[in-house]
Amino acid sequence: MAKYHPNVEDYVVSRVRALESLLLEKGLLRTETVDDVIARFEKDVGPLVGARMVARAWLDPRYRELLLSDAGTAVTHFGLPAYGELRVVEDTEDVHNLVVCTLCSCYPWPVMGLPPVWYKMPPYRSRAVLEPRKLLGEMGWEIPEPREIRVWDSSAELRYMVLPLPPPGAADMSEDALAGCITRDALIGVEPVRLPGAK
Amino acid sequence: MAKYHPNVEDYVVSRVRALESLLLEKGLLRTETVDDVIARFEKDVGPLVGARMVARAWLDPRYRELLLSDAGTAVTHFGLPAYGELRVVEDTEDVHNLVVCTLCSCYPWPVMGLPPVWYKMPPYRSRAVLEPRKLLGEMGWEIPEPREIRVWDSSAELRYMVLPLPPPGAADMSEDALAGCITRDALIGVEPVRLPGAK
Amino acid sequence: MVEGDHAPFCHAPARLLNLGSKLASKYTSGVNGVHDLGGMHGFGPVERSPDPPTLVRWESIVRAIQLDTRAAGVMNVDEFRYGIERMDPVHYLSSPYFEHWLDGISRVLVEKGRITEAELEARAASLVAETEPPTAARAAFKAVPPAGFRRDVAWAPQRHVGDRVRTSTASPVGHTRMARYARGKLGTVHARHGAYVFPDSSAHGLGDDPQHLYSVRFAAAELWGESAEAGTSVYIDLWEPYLQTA
Amino acid sequence: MVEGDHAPFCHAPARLLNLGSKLASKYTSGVNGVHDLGGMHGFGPVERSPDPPTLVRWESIVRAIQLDTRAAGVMNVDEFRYGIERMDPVHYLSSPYFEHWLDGISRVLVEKGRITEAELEARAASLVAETEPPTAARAAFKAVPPAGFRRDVAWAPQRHVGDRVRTSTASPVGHTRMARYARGKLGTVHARHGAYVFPDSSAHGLGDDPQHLYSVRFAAAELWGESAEAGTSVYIDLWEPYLQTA
Repeated sequence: MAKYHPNVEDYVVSRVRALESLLLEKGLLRTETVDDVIARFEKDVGPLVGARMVARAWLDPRYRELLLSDAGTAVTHFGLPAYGELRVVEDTEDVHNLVVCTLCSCYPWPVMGLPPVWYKMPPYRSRAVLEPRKLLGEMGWEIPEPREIRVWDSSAELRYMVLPLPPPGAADMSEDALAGCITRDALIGVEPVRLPGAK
Repeated sequence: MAKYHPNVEDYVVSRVRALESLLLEKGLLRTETVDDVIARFEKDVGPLVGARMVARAWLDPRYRELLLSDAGTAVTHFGLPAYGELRVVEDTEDVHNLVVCTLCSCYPWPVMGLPPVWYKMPPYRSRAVLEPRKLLGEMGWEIPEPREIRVWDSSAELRYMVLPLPPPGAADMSEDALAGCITRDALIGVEPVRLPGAK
Repeated sequence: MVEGDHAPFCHAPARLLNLGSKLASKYTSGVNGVHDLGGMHGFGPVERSPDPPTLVRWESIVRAIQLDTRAAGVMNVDEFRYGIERMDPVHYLSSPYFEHWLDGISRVLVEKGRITEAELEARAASLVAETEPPTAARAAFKAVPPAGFRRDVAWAPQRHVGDRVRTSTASPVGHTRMARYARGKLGTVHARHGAYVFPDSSAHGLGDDPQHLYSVRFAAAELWGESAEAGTSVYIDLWEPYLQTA
Repeated sequence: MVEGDHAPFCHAPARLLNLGSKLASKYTSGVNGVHDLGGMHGFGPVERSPDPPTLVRWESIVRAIQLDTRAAGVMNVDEFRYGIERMDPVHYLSSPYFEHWLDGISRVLVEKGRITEAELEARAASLVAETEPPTAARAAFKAVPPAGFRRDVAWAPQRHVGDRVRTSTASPVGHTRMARYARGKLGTVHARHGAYVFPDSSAHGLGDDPQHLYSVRFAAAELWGESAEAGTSVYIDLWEPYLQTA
């Protein structure tokens, strides 16, 4: 069968397999769905369309406007179905944005792929709303006052993505090259976008 | 050596013995203190002086007055040193009192002996302040409205004990006989005092 | 649970317990559960890994089950979340993320009578013993039309952008998305999102009960008093029933 | 801690970890820790035992250590409590009560330089291996005069019985006795207790800093909104710095 992670107890794996087997029988699960998840997420999918949307917004003012006013439609430019729940929040010299889900781990999977593990764990979920500046500093990004920090707690079905500030030199690069520099963590708001070779 | 509880890991016991051994050497622990705790608490000590104070208060109106106005002095009638932090809260037909410590497990050891295990655990500590009436009902004591329930959260060094309502027939009994019926749980406020044979 | 002063307060690691008894717990949880982590202290630093996130096989299967039980109309997202929130608190804090999903999904499916604990136990045992029965016939999967979360309602939102609002102080038993750290606090309506399915209803089988949803801004000083970091604020999406006129 | 999407959020049971690293944690906790349990949901029923509480040997030793380190003036009660509050949250919720004491006491003694983690480890190992060294000479125990908690202060309490007060909304890092569930709430002064050692100072080696202490009554509806039980109230002992004029 599949390779299971060695750290996870046999107990959990046996329950998962039992549930899978029962739900297949009962017509509540499709093998195609399982295969599709495996194909999409058992390798690194990166930040996906999110990175491309940000790169385009940096280069194309009209797309930027669409992204900020109607992100749900902006995703369709990259072949995805409309995603009406998506909201994009814009970083400026005066404001930085940070996304969290304190109650569970809501995250815009369709445009940002799998959430990082730390995003789902208690340290981030507990501290992001209480001490965002200190937390970002510990994570390697010092954001001094008076730059404001806005934290977006995804408590409903809306999903938030940060439009980061473009790094110096971004205007001279291609959309593809830029998209390759935009990390998942930058779209959550815990690190700036850096070009290769930049410090 | 001593008999250790079989459910507690060797790890914990080895750390306790190591700490004991080090502190004895460093002059920060006395064997007499260890022996004294063992002698007092490795058998059931019951609710101790607390039960006797309540029994006397039921039979002696002047002692009752002292207990409610100056519990710290009232304990000295039973040979204990003055206990200025003790407060006794009085049940009436209209008011019932309940004691908890939500932040740790503060409890008047000198007059009530060892706290029950449930008193120190999350279910009681979390629920006593939020839903005392429902909790008492689950614990077997229905207290219908309009009787008020006052919960005392021991957040400082003051310690609370409940003076329960005397059961019917208490006036005809001796102080000793009454004291034998007064449980630790009644002094915390989670059960009424019942005489033997009473339902 | 064992008792006695020494037998202690000793949650056995939840995964060593009988899964069935956990699932069938009659004790409900509310928003004041350990899942409601905003503002908690003591969990230490965020530790990032250089490795990109990927799923392993059992996690993929759990994710697929979550997608398909939802697609089949068997379990909505609020029921799913409420299933997770009723985990044993120690289990919640000490188990991997997708084990939360497994536990929550199993609980809801048992409650809804889609599986029984006994058949789950039996199937797991037969798989472990490799005495898996010959594959039974499979019922056909029937998807329900996806409905999303947004709803059209006939009434206008009661709050306007810029309105001052105070959040509810209630500590409801059951599922809610009114986080504890923002309860009873003054905020300002930042945006109106339209009407959305109301989790406090939807999680309990009481229907969509759509309500207007708002983005509400809270100054950090309102949330955390003198512990607040200067120049920070939190935006939270809140349904109209959570809000009162300030 | 291991990372990667599958390696998870997997606190190993804290007691399997190196004790030293736990004790030396540079991450502090505040009152928003898991120890602050008032009003939490999800912990299930209270389970009473017919057996009376008694201590077993290791618990007696821990209790004696707590008494004597206090009598020796090495660790006050607020330092002791703050030691416990900095336990790993999962460890706190899953370990017996007197293991909390052991963990908290050990942490404070290491911080104060009274023991080192290395000597504690070494002594435990030698006891386990039964290679205990010949009993070293014992230093004499020196008790300090017990000071109690009440203090005389020159100033009068600022609040009077019957005053309406609002509690602080701060979420301080460090030790405090202002429970989360009562933060930012309106109450009425029920009694004045006199001045007492202030835990927010005493726990951090900053001296007694005595402050007037009050019993403050909170109607359940103020604490829990529409979730409140009718005809119930909570009385909490609070120091003057926690209170503002309502």
